[in-house]
Formats: sequence, C-alpha cells, structure tokens
Amino acid sequence: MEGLGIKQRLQETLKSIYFPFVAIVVSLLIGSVVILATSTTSPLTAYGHMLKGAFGNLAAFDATLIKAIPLIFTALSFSLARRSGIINLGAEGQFMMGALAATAVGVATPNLPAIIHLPATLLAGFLGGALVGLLTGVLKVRFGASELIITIMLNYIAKELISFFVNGPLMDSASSSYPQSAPMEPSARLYKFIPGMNVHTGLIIALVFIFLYYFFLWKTTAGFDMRVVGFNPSAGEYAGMNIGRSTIFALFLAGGLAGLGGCIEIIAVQGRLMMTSFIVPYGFTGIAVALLGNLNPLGVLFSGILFGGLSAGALRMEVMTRNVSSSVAVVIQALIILFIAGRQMFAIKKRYRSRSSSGTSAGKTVTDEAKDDDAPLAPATAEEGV
Amino acid sequence: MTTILEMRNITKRFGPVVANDDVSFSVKKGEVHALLGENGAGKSTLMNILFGLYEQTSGEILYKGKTVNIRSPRDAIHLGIGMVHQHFMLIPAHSAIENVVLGYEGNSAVLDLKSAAKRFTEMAERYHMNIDPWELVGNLSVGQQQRLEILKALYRDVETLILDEPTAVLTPQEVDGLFEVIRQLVAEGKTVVFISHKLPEIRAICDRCTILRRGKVAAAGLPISDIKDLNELARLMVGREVELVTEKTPSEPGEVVLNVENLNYTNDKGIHVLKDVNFDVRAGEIVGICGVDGNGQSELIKCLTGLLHATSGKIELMGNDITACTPKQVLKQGIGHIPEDRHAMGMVGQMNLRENISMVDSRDEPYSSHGFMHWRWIDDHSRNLIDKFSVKTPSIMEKAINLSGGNQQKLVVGRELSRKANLLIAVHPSRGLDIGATKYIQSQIVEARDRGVAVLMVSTELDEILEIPDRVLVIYSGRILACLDQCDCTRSGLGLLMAGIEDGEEDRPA
Amino acid sequence: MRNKWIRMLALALVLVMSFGLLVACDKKDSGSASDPDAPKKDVKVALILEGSIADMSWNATAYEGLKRIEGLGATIGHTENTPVASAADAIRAFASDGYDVIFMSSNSFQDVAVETAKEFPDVQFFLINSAATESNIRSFAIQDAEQGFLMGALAALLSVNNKVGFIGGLPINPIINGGKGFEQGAKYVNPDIEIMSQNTGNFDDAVAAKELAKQFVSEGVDVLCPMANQASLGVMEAAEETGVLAIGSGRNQETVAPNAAVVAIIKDTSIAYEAAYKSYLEGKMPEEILPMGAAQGVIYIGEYYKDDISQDIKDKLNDIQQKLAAGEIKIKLD
Amino acid sequence: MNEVVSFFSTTLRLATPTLLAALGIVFSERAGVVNIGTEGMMLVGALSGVIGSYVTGNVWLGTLIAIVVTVLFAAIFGFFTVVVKADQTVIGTGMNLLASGLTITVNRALFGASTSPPEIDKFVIAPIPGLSKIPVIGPIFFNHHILVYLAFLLVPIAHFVMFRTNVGLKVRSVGENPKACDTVGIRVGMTRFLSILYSGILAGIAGSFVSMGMLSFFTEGMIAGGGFIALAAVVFGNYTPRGVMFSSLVFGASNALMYRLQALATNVPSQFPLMIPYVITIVSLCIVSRRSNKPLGSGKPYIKE
Repeated sequence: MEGLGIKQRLQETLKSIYFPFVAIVVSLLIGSVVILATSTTSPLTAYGHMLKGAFGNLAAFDATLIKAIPLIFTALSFSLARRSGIINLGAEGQFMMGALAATAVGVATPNLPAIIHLPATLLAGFLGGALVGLLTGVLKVRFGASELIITIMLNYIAKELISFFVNGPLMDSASSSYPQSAPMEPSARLYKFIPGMNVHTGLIIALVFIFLYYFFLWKTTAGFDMRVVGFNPSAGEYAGMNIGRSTIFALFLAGGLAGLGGCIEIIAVQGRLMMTSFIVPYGFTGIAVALLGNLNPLGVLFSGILFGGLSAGALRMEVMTRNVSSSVAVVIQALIILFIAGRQMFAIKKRYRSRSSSGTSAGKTVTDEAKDDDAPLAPATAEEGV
Repeated sequence: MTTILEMRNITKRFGPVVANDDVSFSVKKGEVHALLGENGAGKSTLMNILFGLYEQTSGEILYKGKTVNIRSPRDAIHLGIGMVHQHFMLIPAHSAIENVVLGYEGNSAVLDLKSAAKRFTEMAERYHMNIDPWELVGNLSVGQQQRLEILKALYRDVETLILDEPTAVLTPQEVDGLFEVIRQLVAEGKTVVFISHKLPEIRAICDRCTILRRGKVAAAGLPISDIKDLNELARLMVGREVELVTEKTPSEPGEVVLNVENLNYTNDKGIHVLKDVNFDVRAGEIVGICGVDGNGQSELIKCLTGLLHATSGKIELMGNDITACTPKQVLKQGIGHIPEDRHAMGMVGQMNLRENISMVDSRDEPYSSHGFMHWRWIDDHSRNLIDKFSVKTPSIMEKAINLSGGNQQKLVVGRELSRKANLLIAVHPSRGLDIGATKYIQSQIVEARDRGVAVLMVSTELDEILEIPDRVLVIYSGRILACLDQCDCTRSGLGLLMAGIEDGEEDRPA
Repeated sequence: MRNKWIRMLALALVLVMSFGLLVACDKKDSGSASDPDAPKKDVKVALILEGSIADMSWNATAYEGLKRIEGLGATIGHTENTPVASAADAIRAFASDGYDVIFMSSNSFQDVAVETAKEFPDVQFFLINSAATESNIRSFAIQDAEQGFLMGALAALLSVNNKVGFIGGLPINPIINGGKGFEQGAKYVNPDIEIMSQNTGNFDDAVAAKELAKQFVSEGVDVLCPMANQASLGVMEAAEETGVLAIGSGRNQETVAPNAAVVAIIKDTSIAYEAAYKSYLEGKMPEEILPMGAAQGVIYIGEYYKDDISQDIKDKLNDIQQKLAAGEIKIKLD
Repeated sequence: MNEVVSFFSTTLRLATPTLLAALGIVFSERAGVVNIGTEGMMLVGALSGVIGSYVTGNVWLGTLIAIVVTVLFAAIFGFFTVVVKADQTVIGTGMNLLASGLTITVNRALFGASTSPPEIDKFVIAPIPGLSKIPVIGPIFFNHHILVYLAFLLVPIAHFVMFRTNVGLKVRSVGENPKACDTVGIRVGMTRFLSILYSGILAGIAGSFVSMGMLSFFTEGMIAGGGFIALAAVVFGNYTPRGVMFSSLVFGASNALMYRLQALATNVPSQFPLMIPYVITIVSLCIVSRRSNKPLGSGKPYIKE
C-alpha cells in the first residue's frame, strides 16, 4: 500500500480482526446459552475442551490443519465465484464430483508410477468439480437460470451419483459387497510429510492454491477481468470483457477448486470413496470460511484453520463432555456465519451520528471497513454516497 | 405573503464531507422559489432533508410556523410537502395509476383503482396533462413520466412541491408546458421550490432565489426581478467570474473516420429504436448528437461500441466494417468511449484508480503481456495520468468511489483520451459536474479534436451542444432529423427539432 | 437513528449473553466424563458412531450397548455423526484421554481404524461389520442378512396376495445385506412369492419412505418391511393408513402403527457390544471375525403386537430362527 | 384407473408442503427478499408443531405454536437481512444450518435420543361430504387433509391480495424499486420484514403439515430439501400465486412419478428415479428464466443513505 505508515498498517490489521473477533465472541456467547439450556455441562468447560482440541497442543493443531484443508478449497471456490459476482452454493456437489472423478482414476490403474498417477488423479479431481461448475455456468449464461437453485439441485444430484457409483460401477469387488470403492492405489495417495504429525501434503497443495488464487485474481488479466465483472458487469462489458465467458470460466475454476478439495480429502484422508464420505457439509462450511476470510487469500487460510479448529475442537468437546451433542457445534458454526455476514451490526458508527461541532472528522472509523469492503459483498444497489 | 417553510442552520455531514454547512432557507407561501447552485453545491441534499430522505446532522425545520421533525417522506407528505426527484421514483413494471396510488394513505385495503383512475384523469385534465392511467410506466415517454410524477404529488394534495432539476430531460417545448403547470399551481395558492442550475429558466419562472455554493448559502431569498444580469447570478453561484465559453478554433475536418449507413436497430421488445441512421464523423471535428434522453442515443452508441448489434445497416471505422464486432474488437480498432453513466459503466467504484485506469486495455501491451498484468508500468502510467488530468486523489491505490464526481469523470475522460483512439465517443461528458470541471473536460475534448481525433459527442445540454460541436445531429425517436453546422444552430431551432418538429429549420436565422 | 438501535440491540445481546456465561460458571460441571483424579481401576470405553443416536435403529442400539457396558462398571464416552474424515481424530482424542476400549460402529471406519490403531497399541479396538483383525483390533460382523431373512420369511408367511415389500434407506452395507436376506427369506418360505425391494437413498426423509411404501401397497404388496433407521417410521405409518401389515426392524417403530405392526425383528446390537466387552474383560478374544446374529441372540423376534397371529406362523418363524442360529440356513451375500 | 387416482391424489398431497411454503416465499420474493432459509424455517415448523401438539394435545394448537415459533425464527432472518442488511443468501444458508443444529438439540433435550416418537394429535384425512363420493374426481380432489384444501384455497386469496389490495401493491413495489417506495412514505424495511414473517407463517404451516399431516412425528433433518424445492417452485412459477400452484403440482407430480418408478422398476438403480425432481427443477428453470417477473430489487438490501 502506498503511503501507509506502520501505525496505519497496524490500525488496518486491527480493523480487519475486529469484526471476526466480535462475531466469534457473540456466537460463542449465544452458543453457551444453548449449552446451558440443553445440557448440564458448563459452557466454559465445554469451550475449554473445544479450545484445547483445536489448538491445545501439536496433536490438536495437527488435527485442525487436516480439517482445514478441504475447507480451504471450498472456501476458495466460493471466494473465486463471489469475486466474479456469482454465489456458488454448489461447492458441496462439486466437491463430491471431484472426489468421484479422482476415485475413478485413483483406483482404475494399478502399477502406475506415482509421478504420473498422482497428478492424473489430482487433475481428474479438479476436472470432476470443474465440469459441474461449467454446467452451472452454461445454464446460467445460456438460459439465465438462477445459479442459486441450480447449484443446490446439482448438489442433490451429485449425492445420488455418488450413491450410484459406489453401489455400482465403482464398488469394491475384491474385499466385500460394501457400498464403497476399492482403496486408492498407493501411487495415487498423498502422505504425511512432517515427522510426528499426521498432516499430509495436501496442506502444501492448499497453500499453493491459495497463492494461485491470489496470483490469478490480482496478477493475471483473466483474473483482473473476472474481478471487474464481479464488481460491475456493465463496466466489464463496456471495457470489452465477455461477461458470459467470464462467468462460465469463474464457475469452471470455482468448481475445480472444490473438486480438488474433494479429491484431496479422498486420496489423503479417507482412502476410498464411500456413501458416507460427505456427511460433513464441506461446501456450506466453506462459505463461512470464505466470508470470515473476507474472500482474501490469507483471510481464507486463517479462517480455514479457525474452522478446522472449530471442527476438531467440537469433536473433543463431544468426547470430553457426555451430554453436549455435536449439534451444538453446528449451532455455533451457524451463528458464526450469521454474525460474520451481519458484521455491520457491530460497526462503531461514528460518522453518521457525530453531532460534535468539530469541523474535521476523526478519520476513518471501523465502519469504513464494513461499508467500503474490499470484497464485493456490498450489494450492488448500495447508493454511493453523495 | 406569509412564510410557509423555514429551514434554520441546517448542517449535514456524510462522514468527513460536509454537504450542507449552516444553511438557512425560507420560502413564502405561493411563490416559486429557486434553489440555485452548481452540481454538488448541496441543493438536493437540502431538499432530501426537507423531504425526510436524509436526517440533518443539526438544525431545525419550521413548517407553517411550527417546528417539525421530518424523519421520513411519510412525515413530509403528511405536512403537505411533495417532491419530484431528478431520477424518477416510478416503477416501470406497474401501471401509471398503480404508481400514483402507491403508498397513498387514503387507499382502502382493497384497491379501488377505477375510481382512483377517474380522480387521476380529472386532475390530469385540469392541468392539461394527458396520461393513460392504465398504461405501464415502462411504456411512457420521459416527459410523460415527469408529468406522472407531478400528478402523483398533486394526488396527495400537496401544498408545497419541490421540483429537483425538472427540466434536465425535457425539450424546450416540454419545459414551456411544465412552466404552464407551475404557474397554474401557484395560481391555486401552492408553493413551488424549483431546483436548477440553469439561469434562464430561473429567470423565466421564479420569484425569488436562494443560491448555494459548496454547501453554504451564497445568497438568500434574492428577488429575481432585482437581478439585471445573469452573469451576476452565475458569479454568486460559482464564486468567480465564469468563462462561459470554451475557447475553440474552427475545425479542419480530415478523412472520414466513422461512417454509419442505414443503421437500424430493433430491441428485444420489438420496438424499432433506430431508424435508418446515416452520418459520418471526420478526423479533427466534433459531431454532436443532440436530443432528449431516450430517443435512441444510448442504443446508437451501444451499436457503435459493439455492446448492441444493429439489426441492419453498416458501421465503418477507418474503412473497416465493425457492424458485427464485439466490444473488445471495437476497442481494438481504436475507439475511446466516455460512457453515459460512469457509475454504471465507466468505472468500478470498489476498485482502486490504477485498476480503473487499466480496465479497458488490460489485455493489451503495455498493460499486460502473455496474460500477466504489468502493475509496475501501470503505476507509472496512472501517476502520469492523474497528474495530467488533475485528478485529485491521495494515491493511485485509492478506491474510485472515494473520489468526488468531478474527479471520477476526469479519471474516465483521462483514461479514454490517453488511449490511442481515432474516434472518441463522449456521452454526456459533463453530466453532473460543476462548471469548473465541465469546462476542463470540454477543453480536453476540444484539444483531442485539435490533435486530429474524430469526436462524437452526445449531450442533452443545449448550452454544451451550442458550444462544443462543429456539426450537430438532432436525433428524435430513433431518426436523425437534421444535420446542422454549428453556426446554423439556434436554441429554439434545436428545441423544435428535439421535440420532433422538422419545420424547425425555418426558424434559423438567415 | 436506526443504527443506534442496532447497536443497542447488539450490546444488549452481548450483555445478556455474558451474564448467562457468568451464571454458567457457577454451575457444577457434572457432565464431563473425564475425571483426572479418579484411580485408573475402572475401564474407559468409547463408542464412535457414524450416525445419530436418535435413529431408532443401528446407532441407537449401539448406544444402548454402550449403556449396558456402563452398567458393567465402565466409564463411557461417545461421538455421534462422526464423519470418516474425523474418525482418526476421534480415536486419538479418546485414546489420549486414557480410554481402554474403542468401538467403531461402522464398516466405513475400517481403513482409518486400522491405520490409526497402530498409534495406540495399548488400546483395544472393536470394529463392527469389518474384516480387519490386528493385534489390538477385533472385528465382529452383525448378521444383518439374518434379520432381513426373518423379516422376509415372516412377511411371506403373512402375505395373502403373495407380494411383500422391503424398503431400505441409504444403500449402505447393513441395508443392502438386509435386503438380500429379505429376498432369500421370503423365497425360503414361498418360492413363488413376489418381492418388491427398493432403497429411498435416505435415512432422514420419512415422507419419501412413506410414499414409496404406499406405492408398494398400490402395487399389491400387503406386508411392508422397513429397514431405514428413523425413516422406517414412515413405512410403518403407511402400513397403518393403507391397512396392510408391517414388520418392524427395531423397537419403538410400532408406536405409529398400532394396528399394522405385527412384530419387530430386532437386531439388538447392544447385545453384541456387551458380549464383545465381556470377552475383552475376560481376555478371551478370538482372532477370527465374530459373527453376531441369531446364534448370539443379537437378532431375535420381538414380542408380537397383534393377538391374531396364528401359533402356526409363530412356530414356523421360531423354527427358521433356530435354523439360522444353528447355521442350517446359509444366506448368500454376493 | 385406480393407479391414475392414486397418482393424482399423491401428486396433490406431495404438492401441498411445497405449495404452502412457496405461497409464503412468493410474497417475500416479490418484496425483494431471496429466502434460502425456507428449508430451515420448515424444519423449525416441523419440530415446533410436534412439540406443540404433544404439549397441548391438539393438532391445531400445535400448528399455532409452530407458526409462532417459525415466525420468531423468521424474525432472526429478517433482522439480519433487513435491519443489518447482510447478504440474504449467506444468511439464509446460515439459518438452515442453525435450524438443523437447533432442532436436533431441542428434540433431544425434550424427547431424548433413543425413545419412541411421542404420541401426538395429528391431522386426519377429512373427506368432503358428498364430493368425496364422486367417482375418480372424489378420491383425487376431495379426500385429503384439511391443510391440502387450505393450501389450494389460499391460491386465489394470495392472488387477490397480491394484485388487488393495497398491501399487495406495496409488497410488489418494494421489491421492484425500494427507493421509489421510500419517497412515497412506504416503510421499505418494515414491508420486507413483515413479508419475511408472513413467509415464516406459511413455512411453519408447511413444516407442521410434513410432521403432523404427512407423518405424525419429527425426525432429524426430515424436510430433506423441501424448502429448496419450494424456492425453485416460486422461480418456476414466475413469482405469481397461480404459477406457484402450477409449479408445485409439477414438482408433486414428478415426486409421485419418482415413487411410482421406484416401485415399478425395481431393477433400475434407485438413484436415477431419485434424481428426477432435481433434474425437472433445473430443466424447468432453464425454460422459464428468460421471461421472468423476477423483481428488479431481488436479493439486494435497501440501504438508505
């Protein structure tokens, strides 16, 4: 940033932390009421377990990282689409289809060297999701159909397709009649890479894609076009950009990111595709991660880790307390989504109410951060001042 | 005459911006009171406070002698205040009568649109305004929409009517009709606040005027009859002597840059918007397209820039057929385009200046190569550009939305002029700008012409049309009615043409 | 003005919540399963469930089994709705908290459990419906097919139209095997019987199960057998409304079908859990996969809800159950 | 013949929850609110209806309680979208998640985890005397739960309210051009908020119809996408009550067809019939989206300067 001193940078950082912090605190407070009302455990104890399970020690952080990886991918998927002016509620289905395509490649060809097999599997995962995104994009652009409903419907269809494949063509014939695929070939798997930790190389891939997300949107012309179109489609059209193509391409990439996440989840964590591989709503949680991260690359990384921690911590909370059910963690997650999306609520509104007679204003308040958001979260109709 | 309305010491801040600074304003019953000022002087803000759309930071309002607390338009309407906004507040998808009764407090739970339409029609006839109450607003002309807006206010029995820049979109003849209505309203004892920055109109219709300059009162309650020289008003409004004319030498037209032949365009609703449009623009000349908004200018420009595709006909740029080109291809051919609405098209408010500057040429060298942006070069280029076009901004990393309207337009104009364009299309280049910025941008356009650029300018402002172009085309209902040399143009002649009366040429001086 | 209102509301919210939290601090934490001061004499047993303990079937009986183990003096803990992706973490969380025995309630967990069990050689793992046996892993296989077989046999015995229907939920292993057993059971009684069998693809959507059941009835099915966890209730209700008979696959399903429900063929996995735990206490755990079916008392015929079932039918069914238990009837599962 | 009767009767029954919820959404959509959270509202309605019926012993009182609770839940949605002006889609998604977590938590806290469903008073089939005896027509149209009749009776009423009354005009206008409404003294936020509450009422009724009419108990996650289908029905029905009725019937029929196919073609993998409603939704959206009554201000919060 030009002309910003250290103090201002610090202020900027504080401002960017303020909203997520307040949102999380308020969510936890309301969550504590739910815990109080429905169990005999003290919320402080429950949250203590949660914190410990998320960041308490290296092993906890390890678990947190593993859970953060798929969320980072679905969050990148939502963020990329959102930056292009599209709301992608389909990361869920794209995630599944990526996993499905990756499984098909990952189990199909034994005796392939990993150097070929692994990239092929990752590519299949990417394409599996990307094609679903592409379909959404084409339907939206060609027929003007709302991507909200299309993506939701495609999520259900993806779920049925998974069910069909693991009960049919991809069913593991060798071991049993279980509705699950054969295990991924060792050559198509990702492994641990830090001694003493369980986190797998998917973490590196996630970091690479966070960088690529940044690089693509801010350093390439295609990404630049996408951001212009996302903020203001008519400006994009005026500037010679092809809105339809940009939309389709954005959904293709967004789908691919989600698909890659699904692929990595299977080849690194679950080992084979099952009916029950997708109980966790990776796609919908990704929305929260993306929003909490303000659609920014580093933001997505940190909020991904936070949500990974929430999930790992919730598990520990459930393990350690007898009667706090995991649904409480779902409630807390939902509350975080609500309060992050509604973070304007916590803005310290100075500039509209100041009745002081001093001529100069106290400079930008936190309100500005919420209003002049860097990300295109502000609705298009927001009237633009005077 | 008694004072009906008094606004005392109104101050309104938007963050660090002070839009109204200790403004006092008083209107007498039964007068037409002009609120005069440049764009951005705070006229609309003040009236929006009066109408309850904004809340003042401090100050009080008295209506009929009583302090009133107007917190929403509902309160204003209760008091008998009506407002016709510059941008019409109508719903195109609804019928005229639905728009009229919308929000009317006398509505019964089940709407009786028939009797409402009867009352509406009687009222319309009284003021000689004919509007079919059952027509969809989307199908009404701009002039009809404005009349509908006035009737909508009158339907609510207002005593005080605020008209915010009512003449901006009207032909001179429609303006005359509007003035008739205003006179009739005053004759019935109603009070009118007339917001404008057009001095002749003020003199024609208003009794007194209050002048705002940069949010402060420059003159309060000045009787119009006392004013002898319009320049005096202009000086009060701008705060300095205004050069009302942009310096310009006669043009030296060169080869044909843009040639449009028999262009027709029919939109998806099946309306024939452009009819056999023919004209050309030569290097080193400015061709102005003059006409009331909504007569096909937008569509014409969109056809030229590839945003729409003509139904038939041909567009040639430097001898190349660009009729079927995409916007990208057209831009490559060398067209600079200052779009009609910079917020909607010309810029991205949430992006910073350097991004806005690279928006149009992002795919081409030196902005980028092989798909990667060259931010370092763009930064240098951006700094040069904001220097050259005196865009006031703290840095090129500032978001465009944080700039004032004038600086935003300078940014867009600067960007388009700095492109290597053979043809510059400038649509309403000075709309919404103060006189200073207007003159600056106009001079930049003239300078581009002098460099040999062909310029096509669209404007609704007669002052601008009379001053800047070398040739003037008048467009009406999708047809080019006339092509006049600048010296052949008169205000009344253009006015008649803009209203679709082709005989207007007879009026031109010999 | 409105902004002020929002802020006040938000502040009030925060205040109320903080107050709630303060009050909460006073509350004694009686829920925590871990008690660091407790002597290490009692056994700690954990159960990792893939589904919800409110599913009235598979996971519910598993949880019941855990409760039985608690009755034997163990300290217990569980996680439900645990995705495969979290199974390893759940194992680590329990193991590092000093749990001695961990039950994994689904075959989905097999790969993860085998992998993670290596990290905790001192912890005894029991995998349900799995084929894995390692030094600290024992598996037992619930004979879902036997449950289906008994349901099919009884359905065929009761059917007047010679047409019986099986409605499964999510097509996962126990359900699929149950369906296979159902067909063979029905054919065992009556080789000419017509069988309709379908999965709704879902354990949540009771409406789907109910509508599918009604379709079955309109096709002439007169005995309905659900195996769809909580969605089974929909099938029972469909039977009640259409006046056909229904055979439950778990306890409590009959409450919505007082007239239609004949009996429940119960797959009481809690017995299996208890048996496995006992074998652990006794230190006598066979290496082969433990079958848990009719022979072990895991799968049995519940109490008849209807009085008008002839003794002849009851006897025939009991006979089949004994044959299953004795291994005289083999169910093919490929 | 019997099969035809059963097919159409099933269609009407299955269309009802969609229709009820969609008749609520159609108003909130017209007011410019995209209510993705309907799924969650229906879930809340389903549980609170069962609780209400269990506590009061009366299905109507239960429904009333469902309405009250769902309206409170809808008020949270309204608070975030209208007052705080947050993104409607994201808030809706959050509401769905909240509903799924809360209903599980509350259901367990009240009824325990693994017991039999509580016995409640439920809606019974109410054949219309006389009419239900007409062959073919009778069993198809006049042999249903009262809420089925109510849902279809509500269609002309909703149509009348939307297009003939002052309230309807306000609602339609607020979605098209909120600023214009503001300038004629209509409280945009209040209108939107109330239309959200209204959609909450109907989502509550729809939810209680699922848990107490189609079934007689609550199970976790029982709405299973019904709210999203209702949302799609509004878009497919082109934002009019009559259109919504038509599209609800199409979805009802496609579901009925799906069950029928499942029952008949037992060797077709069950997954493909299960996809039918979703595929039909996508295809139908592609067909109608070009000529849409979608309000111009749809999905955008109105921010007054």
